[in-house]
Amino acid sequence: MGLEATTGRLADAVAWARKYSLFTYPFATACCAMEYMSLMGPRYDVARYGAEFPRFSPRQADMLLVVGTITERQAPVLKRIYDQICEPKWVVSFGVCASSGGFYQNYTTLPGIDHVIPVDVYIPGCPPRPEQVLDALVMLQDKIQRHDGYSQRMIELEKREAQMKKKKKHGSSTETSA
Amino acid sequence: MSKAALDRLVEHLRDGVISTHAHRGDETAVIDRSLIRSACLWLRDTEGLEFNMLSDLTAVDYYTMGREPRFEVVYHLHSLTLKQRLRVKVGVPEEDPVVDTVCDIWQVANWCEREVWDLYGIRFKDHPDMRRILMYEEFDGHPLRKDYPKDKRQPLYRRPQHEIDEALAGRPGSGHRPGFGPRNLLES
Amino acid sequence: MPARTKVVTVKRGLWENLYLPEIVRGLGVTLKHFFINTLGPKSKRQIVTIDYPDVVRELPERYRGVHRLNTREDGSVRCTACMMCATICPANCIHIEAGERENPASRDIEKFPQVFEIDELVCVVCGLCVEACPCDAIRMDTHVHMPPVEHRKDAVLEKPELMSRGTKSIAVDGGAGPDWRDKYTDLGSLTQIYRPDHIERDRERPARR
Amino acid sequence: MYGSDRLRSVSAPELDEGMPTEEMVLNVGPSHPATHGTVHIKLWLDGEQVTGAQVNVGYLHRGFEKECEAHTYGENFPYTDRLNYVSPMLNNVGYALAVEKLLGVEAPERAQYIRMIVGELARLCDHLTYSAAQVAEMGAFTPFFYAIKARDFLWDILEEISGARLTHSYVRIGGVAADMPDGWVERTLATLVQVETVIKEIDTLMTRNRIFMDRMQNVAVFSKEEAISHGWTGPCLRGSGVDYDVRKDYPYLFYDRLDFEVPIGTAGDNMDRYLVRMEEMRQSISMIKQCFDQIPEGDYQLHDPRITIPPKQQSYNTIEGLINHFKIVVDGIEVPAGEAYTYIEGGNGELGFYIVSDGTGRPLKCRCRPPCFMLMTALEKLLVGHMIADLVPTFDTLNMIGGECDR
Repeated sequence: MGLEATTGRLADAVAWARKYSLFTYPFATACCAMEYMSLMGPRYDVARYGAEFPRFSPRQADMLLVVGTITERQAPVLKRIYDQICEPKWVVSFGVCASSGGFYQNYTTLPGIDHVIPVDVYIPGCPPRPEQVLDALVMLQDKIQRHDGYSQRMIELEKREAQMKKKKKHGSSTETSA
Repeated sequence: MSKAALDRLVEHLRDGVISTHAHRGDETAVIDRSLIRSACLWLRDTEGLEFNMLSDLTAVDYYTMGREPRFEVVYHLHSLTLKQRLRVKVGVPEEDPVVDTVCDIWQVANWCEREVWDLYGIRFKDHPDMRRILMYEEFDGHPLRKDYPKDKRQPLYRRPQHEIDEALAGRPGSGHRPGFGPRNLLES
Repeated sequence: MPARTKVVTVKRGLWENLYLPEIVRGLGVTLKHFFINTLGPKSKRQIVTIDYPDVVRELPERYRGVHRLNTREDGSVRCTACMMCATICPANCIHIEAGERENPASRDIEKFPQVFEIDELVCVVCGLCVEACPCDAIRMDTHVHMPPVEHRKDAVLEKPELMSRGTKSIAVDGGAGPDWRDKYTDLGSLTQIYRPDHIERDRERPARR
Repeated sequence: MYGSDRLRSVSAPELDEGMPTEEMVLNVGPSHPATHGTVHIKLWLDGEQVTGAQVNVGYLHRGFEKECEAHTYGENFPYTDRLNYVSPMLNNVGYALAVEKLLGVEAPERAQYIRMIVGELARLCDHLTYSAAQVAEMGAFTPFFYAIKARDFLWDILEEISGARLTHSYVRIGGVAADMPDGWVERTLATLVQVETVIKEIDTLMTRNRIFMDRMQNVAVFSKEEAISHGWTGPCLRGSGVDYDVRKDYPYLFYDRLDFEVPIGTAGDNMDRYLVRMEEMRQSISMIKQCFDQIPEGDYQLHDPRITIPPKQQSYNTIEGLINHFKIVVDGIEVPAGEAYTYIEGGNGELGFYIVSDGTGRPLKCRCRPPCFMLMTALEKLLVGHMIADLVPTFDTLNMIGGECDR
């Protein structure tokens, strides 16, 4: 019981640390990148949220910010970048085009990046105001504190599955010995 | 645009000019397809014309209007020294969509012709590098042709369909992987 | 007539090659900002950072935010399901299903939207729907931006939510009545500019009497 | 004497001749910090020297033309916004002028002045963004913050008049969507003063800094003839020494009434392209001030029921107004059959719109002549022979905007 409480606390502390030091990988492609620049700029100053410096290497990032339209041609690139990011990772879809394709409903545009990678937070707006992005960041921080998020859930699931397997194996072995 | 330049072109090519017009002040000459290379060279190098810049090169598909020939390749010429412009067009039939390249006359035509090939499927003879430019190599068809449906998608990569379905349905708590959730965990 | 062109160029001399003077000059700029913003008088400080979400900047009058649906005096929705907004929307994000009122009064409008949904994750905030609405039912002057969502379906706003965001309308209910020609004599002249505030004034006038 | 030269002087002669070098291929992009938007550059390297380059664009092809063909003339404004998303107003203006040319109408004088003002404001935004990206990618982050701050001020002004920060959709066929709000002129002038200070600060910080000069001067020199052959226009062509500016040579709107100079460079290197843009910002500020002096009273929109939606008062109250309104929304503006090509000075050069109409409310073809597509055709040539580090400043000076290049 005591151990569980301690590890639970520890996990909370890790989550707290994670949420205030989000390292962003901005996959900036289109118009929304302009608003992303504004978000980085002095007026909205995303540094106040600890998500200060963009990491242009997926290996160093833990939050993928998909900024702008993703076309069919870019989809494999995006998928590869997502795969390269270390666990746990979160994906924020910045703007309408990334979220749903927006008003580009044609042969070349992807109808939302959730056709390619899982998304944790969607930001509407074309492009969204920096305020909206900051809202989304707060939302994501909440999510991280809750140990929520697609990749975190996946880790959890794999852990439990492994545990169950272990238990089963263990159980079956004891049965045979008995 | 320039009336004088158009007159000189008509005078030079005579029968090679199929029609001319000056709708809204844009002097235009529709010329024979086989003459485009020599005409462009002449337009660039002749004194008094000096069209040293190719402003734009594009194509138009007249499929919905039922016009013959179906395509038109449009050249917008511009003379920086004499400040005049001219539009030259050639008709391209659907069965044999080939035009002579002008990419050694103006360097910019290289990419523009690749774009026309990509989007309209018009080939340019003797072009050094006739690859797709805007679409990917695996793309089948030419999207700006009028008979290509606007929303026909050719995905390069997709997640498994059930994952997309769940993501779009957005069932809270269900996650994106099938069978995920507290109940499933208990059952297993 | 002034010169047509202006040659811009930077000559490289000793000053530039010395490297340091320019660095010092640059440092001067940044240090000036630093000292003015920290030690300088309050009136001269130029800190542009907005402490969002503690401080929310006031949005301009014309800002296009979340949609809202206007209501009539009796609280029913002003929309008549004419589909103009859905037609002009380049993103096709508006979904309307029309229904008929059961007992339309003699001069009442017969149709209303049974379903009115806007998918804010598809909307590109161009404002064409507001321009296209012929009865001032849909508006975007809420001065609120759409909050981010965790699931795509959460971004679909339905009728009650759209109607809860304010009711102010500038249009006159049921037109200006049969005597509109006398009321608005200048309607014939097409050069008259009608800004929303003009119409607002017109609307307020009969009420005061 | 550092690097290879120094090595050569001290090392044995066999190092000189027999160093086995292998050609290396380096992929830059599609997602790379130094590429605005997504572009893939494949470099063949000999050591640090670029021996060959291949530029692959098209990662942001969003089907602008196909979408335009499917929508009415009026609905296409949001799409034009997202072409050159750094200066959306200019795209709006260019497209509106093209349709107006086909229609054979002209917007009222006041509307044209407003278009000029917002257009120049957009150009300021464009060049500020350019300089922000340019210096930030070369390692100087402070001017980036200053420029973004100034751009935010300008966006506030544009937001006030149009209702959106970036994608304004403000211009309409036959005018603009709304008149200038009360007090807007004063606020704009106040903002311009702040922007001017910022430009001066960037100038002080960067222009004569030796590191900046080393990386910009005599790098990626492009001659006049080649630039013309590659279809270059705008600041890049002027950097190469050609004084072609659409505003001066083919005045549209009322640019012939304004007094301004066209900045040109001499060498055609990166530095000149940067300096031309810096000077253009100052010219733009003076142009906006002149416009405010000259702007007449009057209407901001044509009142032609076939072209513009009637005033709200009419569509609310009269059946004639309502019918006009419905007609324009459903069928669009019926543009007579024909073709027209208009060109304006965009952020990156001659921004042309070639529209073919078949007489219905939707264009048969709506082609945008993208200035930075033409600029990008030369990038392969510009990179060859330089160091790999020169890729970043060279690519930046071309100011490739994905939305416009790939449409």
